[in-house]
Order: sequence, then structure tokens, then C-alpha cells
Amino acid sequence: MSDLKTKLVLLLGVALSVIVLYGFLYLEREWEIGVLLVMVPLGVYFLKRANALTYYQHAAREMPRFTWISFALGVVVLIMLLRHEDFALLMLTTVLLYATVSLGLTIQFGFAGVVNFAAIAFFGIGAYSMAILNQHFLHIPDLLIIFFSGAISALLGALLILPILRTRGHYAALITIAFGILFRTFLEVNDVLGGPQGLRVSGLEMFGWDFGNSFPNELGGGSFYVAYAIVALVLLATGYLITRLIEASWLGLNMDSVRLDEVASASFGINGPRWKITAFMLGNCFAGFAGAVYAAMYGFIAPASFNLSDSLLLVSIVLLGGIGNPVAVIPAAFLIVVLPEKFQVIQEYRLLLFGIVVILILRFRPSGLMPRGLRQYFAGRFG
Amino acid sequence: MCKAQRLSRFWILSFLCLFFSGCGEDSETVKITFIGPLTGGVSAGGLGGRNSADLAISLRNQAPDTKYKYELVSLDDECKPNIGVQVATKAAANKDIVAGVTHYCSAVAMGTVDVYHKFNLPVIVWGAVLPDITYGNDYLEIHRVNGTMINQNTVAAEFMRSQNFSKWAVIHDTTDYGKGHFKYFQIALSKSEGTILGTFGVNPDQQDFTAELTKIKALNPEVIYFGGLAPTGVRIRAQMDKLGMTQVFQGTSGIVSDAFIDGVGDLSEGVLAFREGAPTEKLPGGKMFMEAYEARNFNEPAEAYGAFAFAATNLIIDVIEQVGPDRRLIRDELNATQGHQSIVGPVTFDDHGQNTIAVITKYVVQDGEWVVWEDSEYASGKRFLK
Amino acid sequence: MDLGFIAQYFVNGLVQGITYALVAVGFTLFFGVLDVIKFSHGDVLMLGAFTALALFLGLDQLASPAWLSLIIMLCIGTLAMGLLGALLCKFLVLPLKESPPLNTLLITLMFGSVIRESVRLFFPNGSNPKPFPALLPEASINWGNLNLRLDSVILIFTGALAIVVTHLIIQKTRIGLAIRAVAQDEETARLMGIDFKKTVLATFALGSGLAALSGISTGLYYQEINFSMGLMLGVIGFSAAVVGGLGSIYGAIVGGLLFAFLQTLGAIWFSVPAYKDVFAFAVIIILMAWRPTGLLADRSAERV
Amino acid sequence: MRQTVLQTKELTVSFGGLKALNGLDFQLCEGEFLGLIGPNGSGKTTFFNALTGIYRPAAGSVLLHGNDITGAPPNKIYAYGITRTFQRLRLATSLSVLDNLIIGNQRNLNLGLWYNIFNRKYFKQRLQEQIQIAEELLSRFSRDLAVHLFKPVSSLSMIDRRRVEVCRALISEPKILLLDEPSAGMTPDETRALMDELQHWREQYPALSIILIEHEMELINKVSDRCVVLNYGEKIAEGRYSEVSKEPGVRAAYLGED
Repeated sequence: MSDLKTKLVLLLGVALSVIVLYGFLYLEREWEIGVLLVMVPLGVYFLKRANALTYYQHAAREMPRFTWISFALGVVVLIMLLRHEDFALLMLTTVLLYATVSLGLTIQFGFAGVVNFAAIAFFGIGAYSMAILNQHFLHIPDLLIIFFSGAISALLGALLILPILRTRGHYAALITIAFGILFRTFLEVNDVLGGPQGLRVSGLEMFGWDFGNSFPNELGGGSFYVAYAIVALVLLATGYLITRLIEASWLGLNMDSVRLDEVASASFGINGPRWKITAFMLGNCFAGFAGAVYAAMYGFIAPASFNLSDSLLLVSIVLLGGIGNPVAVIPAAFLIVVLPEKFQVIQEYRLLLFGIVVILILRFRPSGLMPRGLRQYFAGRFG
Repeated sequence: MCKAQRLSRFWILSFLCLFFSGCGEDSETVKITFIGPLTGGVSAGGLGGRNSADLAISLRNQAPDTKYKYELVSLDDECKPNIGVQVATKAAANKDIVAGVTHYCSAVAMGTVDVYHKFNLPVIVWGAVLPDITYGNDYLEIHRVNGTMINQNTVAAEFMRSQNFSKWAVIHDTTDYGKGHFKYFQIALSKSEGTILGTFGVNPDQQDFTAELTKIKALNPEVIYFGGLAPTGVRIRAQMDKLGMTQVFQGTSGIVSDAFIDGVGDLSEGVLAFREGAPTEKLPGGKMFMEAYEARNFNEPAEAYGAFAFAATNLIIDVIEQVGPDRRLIRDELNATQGHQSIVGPVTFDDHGQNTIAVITKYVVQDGEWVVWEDSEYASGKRFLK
Repeated sequence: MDLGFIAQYFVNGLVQGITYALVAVGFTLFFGVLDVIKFSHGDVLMLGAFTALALFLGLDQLASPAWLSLIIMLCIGTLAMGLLGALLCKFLVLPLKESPPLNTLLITLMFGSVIRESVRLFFPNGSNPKPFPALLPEASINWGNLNLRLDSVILIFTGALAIVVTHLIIQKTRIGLAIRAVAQDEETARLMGIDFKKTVLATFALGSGLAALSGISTGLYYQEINFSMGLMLGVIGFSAAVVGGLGSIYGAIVGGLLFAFLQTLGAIWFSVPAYKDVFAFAVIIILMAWRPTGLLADRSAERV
Repeated sequence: MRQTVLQTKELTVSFGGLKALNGLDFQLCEGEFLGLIGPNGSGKTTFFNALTGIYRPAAGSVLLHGNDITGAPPNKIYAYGITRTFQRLRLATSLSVLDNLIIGNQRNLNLGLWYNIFNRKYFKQRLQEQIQIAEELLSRFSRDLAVHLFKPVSSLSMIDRRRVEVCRALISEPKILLLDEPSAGMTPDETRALMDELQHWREQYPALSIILIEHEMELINKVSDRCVVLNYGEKIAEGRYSEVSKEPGVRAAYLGED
């Protein structure tokens, strides 16, 4: 397929998905969303019938870099289209941040096989670090604070790594759940961190631009959430790039090998604990970055928003998409964050429905909606 | 052309027409938001407030001379700060909503003041009693019709000293509500030489208080002061009995609800509590409000702060009738409210948007009901607290 | 801190310890038989308590005497949860026997959240804590500062009795023998003609029944139950089973009592008693780092 | 006499009371092809696991070139140039054949963060090298296997998987190769092809010493320089296959008392 044709296919794919995402985010009334919910799967079915999906996948394998750039630009267009819709932008940014945390989970769970039911606790550590650092260290630029928040999450994660390394699967699950409860109880009891009352977080300020007030008119005006959406997009895009590069290198190879058979890997010189530690800390770092931006955007954090059911929500995103497939977290995060907001009736039954969906997936299609393909080191022929 | 092509063309066509139909504007209705705890432990108070606000809206819509048609958008904050900020952001980001009657729980109200300021949505707090909600910031958007903890705890301290109690132990939840009550009770008590033997901060959804109560039993106080809401109060009162503790149980406005009495059963006998404003039936517009509320036969009672939600909604509608549905105009008009007649008495907002209510009512539980102290048999000497 | 108070703390701790031990024994049974962790165990406990409450409200209409409704509640509640445990195993756990163990853990954890949410949404006014009837006699004996209540003593006694009965079932009965055989080596047990499916379902029923018993006794002790209590008790029960050594019933009992002891100790030491949970969980995580297979370690080496 | 490469003294491995290996003395010389035979459950695989650090020996010692490596973890043993195949295949079946082989060649991979993530040009060259090595190694064992390089191992037949496992052990050019019944399930001529290729490999790398666990006596006779017979965790015979097979103790172990 000639390069031009491939690019065309990729651009068409991005345009179509931007329209669908815009429809979901912009439309308010429930019957409209209902119609959309019927139309989109129907559309996907048609595309599958006309094997357009495999066509797109083939094009994406040919030019992965172009696909990545075109998708990022597509989201920027989406943000600009929605720039006056405060709540739609808030949801879009939440989707981008939850997708970033899910990327972290994909590295931990999908690659190295380290189960983590405390993902929201590390998200919370990032949020609380941002709140504290922002309050007491005003002179540090916010970009650096975001970085420190991620680092703190990774370091605190390291505390957990020893028990996790020495234990088998379900024990590690227990340790992460216990850590999640311990983290939340500690926050609620300790007054310095605001107790159950929570903490206020001041907005971000980067390159001299205060995110508090609305987007500059020269760039088209719009709500102050636009700036946060762009930061979240940059975070997700970088996170996706790093995850892809890890997968397509010896690092990802070793992580997969440790996940599949630690004894055999050890017999060929792979140090299992080292790769589990790297994956665990990297994943928590992603969660910390996302938590920091979330806290700055929301302006307020409380322990009540970091409990086990939120961690289970993140696990359902990874499971729904397909364990180990970095691309799959984006549509899955979109479904799990936006649908309950749009459908008031779902809002109340949100956790029940997602519980059932995950049970059905685990029971009948454990590899998720978009199962993970083979490792592809480089574009084209290489695998 | 095969079936698949024809079907997909039809699909694209219908998708586009849906896409453009969604952009039409709807008719001229003014939306006001009500935010309160509609689920969870304190939902009784929240639902009572929502019904009262809805009553105010429907009464004004029926009135002939009303310029606009009003619609109430009620949201549930579950009395949790994080959910409160989410729904507050959702309401404030919605351009059609011009004003709000917001919050029964102090912890949530504290968390959301910044959101209302950022989106400059004028709001009136109808139930939260923490002073810092209005005095803790100088945002023009924040107002409050009901009183604060300061006078509630001053009256409580003087009254308990007059009943010559002198030794207290304090349990309070670690939210701003609990800490606020403890702080102002301590200040009021120090003026009248009452002593606090020990203080215990607890987590609002903690299950087991036997450890804290055993320590209190060792301190052997005369009264246990509880700063917190009904669900926690129920657990503490029940577990006091389990350890054979018979101290007087003194609560705050948070437990003045039927939910507390149902939860504790006959252990509630002799429990004391204090609340701003007079009981609904004794309020100036109280009778009218009670009848109108019965007429709508909601399936939840108006509860303690229903009247305040009704008054706040009426005040907002009066302002909108005057200046029109624009957030800035409404905010400026609300700031200048002086002596506005309402069913809870004249409403005057000071520079921080706070309406000062001097009347504090003393309550005691007698035979499974909250009774005003003066009308109870405890006051007339037939029964004794100890 | 005279003797009376220490005795009071001891009694409080013992009642909690027995509840945790009942839950932990359930986890050990499931792990022993099928090498699997049923994470919905805590929520089955909560559902047992709510079933008992619903039964009581129904029986109350018929004005049945307290002791009769208590017995009915206990029997039907335990049997119902036993049945649920068996069904859960049949439809969710066994079909996933071949897939990686984490899938089983995830599916049971999610089933637990489905139970939690359904009780919250479909039980009338389910999101609020529900008052649980105090059916046990209230008399209490006072020795100095110790206030020993009759219902606490009864609960401790019934809990201990339940564990002893379970132990006897495992050691003395035919079904117990089958359970131990399957726990030891599944293939050989099947070769010896033991109906594997029936044994596993029986174990899940037994473990879930114990959970229902523990749920009802928690309700009787605190006179209140709420939809999210199962999660916390489940995690505590599982920690107790793991710290005690998964697979051994004695380990589960020791683990349960140890956790309650840690909580009580935490409550005494820390000025803010609420730190007790933080303290207890921290010690559990450290213990598991030190002895990953638990105190009474089960000797399962990795077969290569 | 060739120099001793690997030696064990009084090596003992026990599970609870059971002594799987009981005081085993063993030598392996450089470039030697040694057959390890014995009835099922005689401790052959346990011996391999003890050598490669998967089991910790209860007593005795393992010496490599004279220095003590007893109880060293598996990844250290690999660093010393000892690789192995497993009795029950332990390949990463969801990964591609290429990936499995690269896992085997761990020693020659640069795991630095800089080279893997940022310096992709450098990484591309390394990858091409690995592909070239893997293709060449695979094609030696079977012409059509090299075509499946980018397919998942799960799509291969059992025989091809066994060949990939042997290649995974060979790709890092080890000094000592431990083969645990590599030809199980293969037809006689497939086994012969495998052994011929191994002989060919030994000519190319004379220093490579191999221990082969095998039940095909005729194969052992043809291929091995020397062999050791184990029974109930103890060495009951040692020497050339022709001498060992005549000894009464060995016959009894296999055929039972007549």
C-alpha cells in the first residue's frame, strides 16, 4: 500500500473517531446518547464486515509513528471543538488521566504480571503530594511538582515491593488491597493532611500562564479546562509512547518472560525481582503524574475519593480493553468514565454494571475487547 | 449495490442528521440547582430540604405574576466532600443554571466554596452550620440563611452549666463539622469554668468505638459531648450502653432528626441537643409552610432545615424576578439583601453573606420524640437527666 | 489502667477475634481444596447478616418469640449462604479452574462488589446502616471496671463451638476425609473415586455457612449492619488466614485472634484510637514480607 | 586427560524425609558428551535442578572449574555459561519464536535504558543481529522452522517446540549444556537428525560439554563418550556405555531382579 494511501486511511480513521467522541461528549439528552449507543456498534459492525478494521490495523502497523501523531492531533481538534463546554472538557480530561493510570496498570499487570489493587492509592499519593508541595513550596515550578509527585508515588510503591516480590499471585493481591485500605485510613485519621475534610489544591501555573483563568482569546478563548485537557493529553501521549517503546524492546521482552514463567526466565539469566520492581515503580509513577494533574484540575481532594471500588474501576478499564494492550485502555477508559455521566440511570448502578461486565468478560472472553497482538519491534516487516 | 453498502450509507446519513438536530436551544426556563445529601446516613435532612425547595418552586410557578418559568435541578452530594465537588462542578459548569441552594453537610460546603467562586455561581447555604463557610473566605458568591455553631455552642455551654454539670468528655468526628463544634464548645465552656477531661477524634464511618468509650469510662465524666452527625451518634450511644456507661449524652444540631431516635430506640431517652432557629411550627411563616408541605404529601418529612431551604429558594426567585436570570446581577443583588421577609424571619446578609439568627432552641428526647426543653417534663422537674 | 480495664479490652478483643477467625477458616478451606482465593467471602458474610435481618423483620410481623426467630435466622441464614457459596463455586470458580489463578481472584472480587451493590440498591433504604435486633439477653455482670455482658459471652462460645464443629467435620467425617484428600493431591483423590465436584461444592458451602454465622454474630454484637462491612471483614479475614498460614485451620484461628489482638493493642497505645486499623494492617504487611507463606507455613514446594 | 569442568561432592537433595539425591559424586570433563541414565524417579531431573540452583542442596557441594557454586541462584548459573532444557517444555508460548530465542541469548543483550528506549537506531541494529543469529541457528535444526520466526510458539507442533527449546539453550553459546530428554515424543529419524546436528555443533565448539538425560539406550551408546547410571538418588555405575550396560546392578535396576 502506497504511503499516501496508508496516511489517508489513518486520517479517515482518526476523523471518524473524533466525530463519535464529540457526539458522546457534546450531546446532553439521554435519548440522543441512546441512539448513539445503538449507531456506533452498528457502524463498527459494518466496518468489520467491509474489513475496514483490518485495513486500518494493517495501516497502523505500517506507520505506527504517524498513527500516534494523527491520533494526538485528533484529540487536540476535539478539545478545540469543545472549548466552551466546561463539563464535557472535564470528562475528557478525566478520561485522559484515567487512561494514563491504566497504562501504568498495563505495564504492571499486563507486562510484568504484578497485580495492583491499590492503583487509586498511588493516584491519591500523586494528588496529595501535589496539594502539599503546592502549598508549602510555592517557588518550585508546577511542572517540577508534577514530576516530584510521580517520583513520590514510585518511591512509596517501593515500600510495598519487598512483600510483593516474595509472595505469589493472590498474596500480592492481598498486600495491595491492604495497602489501599491503610492509605485511606491513614489519610482520614491524620489531621495534617486534612483528615476526611480533604485539602484544597491551587491550580497549575506553567510557563507563566495561570490555569485559573480562561484560555486566552487569541487562541480561540474557551474554558480554563482546555489547558488541563492539553496537559492531560501530553501526559497520556508521552505515557503511551514510553509504554510502546518498553514493549518493543528487551525491557518489555524480559517483563513478559518473567510474567509467563519466572523459573524458566531465571534459568536464562533474567533477574525476576528487578523487572517486577521496574514495572511496579514505573506504573505507580504514571499514576502519580495523573493524580497530580487531577488534583490541580479539581482543586479539591478527600480520602473518600480513593477507595477500593475506584481501584476496581481502573482494573475493569484494563480488563475491558484487553490485558497488556496499551491502545485498548483509551476506548475502555472512555466507556467507563463517560457513560455513567451521560446516563443518569447508570450513574446509580455504575459499580454494579461494571462488576457484571467484568465477570462476563473474565468468564467468556478473558482477553478483552481488543486482545493484545504479538510484539512488533519496528514498523513493517519486523514481526 | 450489495446490501452492506446501502445499509452503511443509510447509517452515515442518519448519524449526521442526529448530529445537527442536537444543537437546538430549548424554551426560556430558568434553572436553579438544589444540592444536598439525598442518599447515605443523613439523607432524611437532605430529602426534606429538596422537597421544601421544590415546594417553593412549584408555588412560585403557579403564582400568576411570575415572569419566568422556574425548574429545580436537584443533585446528590452524599454528604461526601469529593462527590460534593463533582456535582458542584457539574452544576456550576452548566450555563443554564443561574443560582443554587446548596449543602446540609459542613464538610461538603467547605470543599465547594472555591468551585462556586471559580464559576461565579451565586449560592445560598441552607443547612451547614460551620462558621468558616462564610467567614473563612471573602467570596461574594457564598451566602447562608441558617445560623452558625458559635451561638449554638454558647447557649449549650451556659445551659449545661446551669444544670450544674461540670465534667465533660468529648467525642467528635474529624470532619470540619465535628472539629468546628468541639472548638466553639471548648471556647464557650472555658468562659464558664466547665472542664473537658478528654477529647477523642473519630472517623465518621468508624464501626467500633469500644476502645474510645473504655478510655472515657476511665476518665469518669458526667456528660459525653458528641460533635457529629446522626449515624455516628447512633453507634456511640448504643455502644455506651454495651459498656454499662450511663453518662448524659449531649449532641449538636447534627443529631436532631428522627433517624437518630429510630437508630437508638429507647436508649435515646434523655438525650440533649441544640439547634438554631425555632421549631418549624413556631416560625413566623411556619404554619403556612407546614400546611403547604402536607398538601404536596411528599413521602419524607421536612425535617429540621426544610424551612431554611424553602426560604433560600424564595429569596433567589425574588431576586431573579427583580434583576433577571444573570449570575453576576443575582450575586450583586443578593449581597445587598436587607430585612427580606421570609418564613424563618427577616433575612439580612452581612459583608460575608451570613444571616444572623439569634434564636437557639434546646431539645431533649422524651418518649421517642425531640421535645423543646421548656415544654418537657425534664424542665418541669417530673423527670431527671442523671 | 487496672485489671478491670485490661479484662474489658481482652473481652472486646476476643469477640472480634472469634469473628475474624470464623472468616479466616472459610478462606483456608477454599484455598486448601482448590488453591483459590474466593474474595467475595466477606460480602457473603454481609449478605448472611442482611438475610437474617430480612427474616427477622418478616418473623417480627408474625410476633414470634425472640429465641425462635434467632434460631430460624441462624439456620436459614447459614443454609442460604452455604447454597450461594456452592452456586458461586459451580458457575464462577470451577469453570475457571484451568485459567490463571488471578482470573479466579478477580472474578470473585468483582462478584463481591456485585453483592455489595445489589444490597445497597435493592435492599429497602440499603445504603444506610440498618439497626440489627438485639435478640440475646442483655444481662451483664460487673466486676470492678469490667462489664461482662452475657451476649458477648454467648457469641464467643458459639463462635468457638462453630470452629470446633468444623474441625470435627474435617477430621472425623467421610466428607471431611474427602476434603482433606482433595486438598492434599487433587489428581490422586479423583483416581481414588472421590467425587471432586461434590467435595469442592461441600467445602464452599461449609465455608460460606461459617461466614453467614460470623455476619449474624457481628450484627448481634454491634446491633447494626451496613452494606460495606463485608469488604473490611473479608480483607481482615483473608489477612488472618494468610498470616496464620493458608491451608491450616489452626493457622486461621491464630491469625484471627492475632489480628484482633493487634487492633486492641493499637487502640490502647495510640492516642488517636482510630490508628488501630493502620497499625494492624501495617504489621500484617510486614509479617507477610517476613514469612510469605504464613506463620504455620504449609510445606508446598514449587514442582519443576 | 581432559580437564574437569564440573564436579559435585556428596551432593544431597531432600524433600522432607525423602532423599531425592543421596551423596552423589560426579565429574564432567571439557568437551565431553556424558549420558545420564536411570529408571524413572531415580533423581536425574532433581540433579539438573540442584545444579542450576532451582533446588537448594541439603548437603555436599558443586564445583565449577574448582570454585564452589553451591546454591547459586539460577540467573548466576546462567552467567557461568550453563544452560538447560526442561523435561516438560517451559517456553513462553504466547510470545513469538524470535522472542523465545532472544530470551535465551540474554547474556548478549544490552539492557540499558538509553539503548532500548531512546537510541532506537542502535537498538534496530542489535535486533537485526539477533534475528540473523536466530534464523541461522533455527535453519540448522530444520529447514522450515526459520520461516515461523515471527509466529507465536503456540502455533508450532510439539516437535518444533522441542527444537526451539534446544535452540534457546544453544543460542548463547554455553560452556555446559544440560539436555533433559530433548527427543521425547520424536520419531527415531527425527531424534537422529537432532543428535547429528548436536554432533555438528560440538565440532564447531569443541569446548562444549553436554549432559544428556535419555531413555533410548541405543542412542546413548552411539552418542555419549561416557555415562553415569543413577538409581534411587545414588550413582550405581559409571564408565563407557558398553561396560556399564553389562554390570549386574544396572540390569537389575532396569529389568528388576530375575
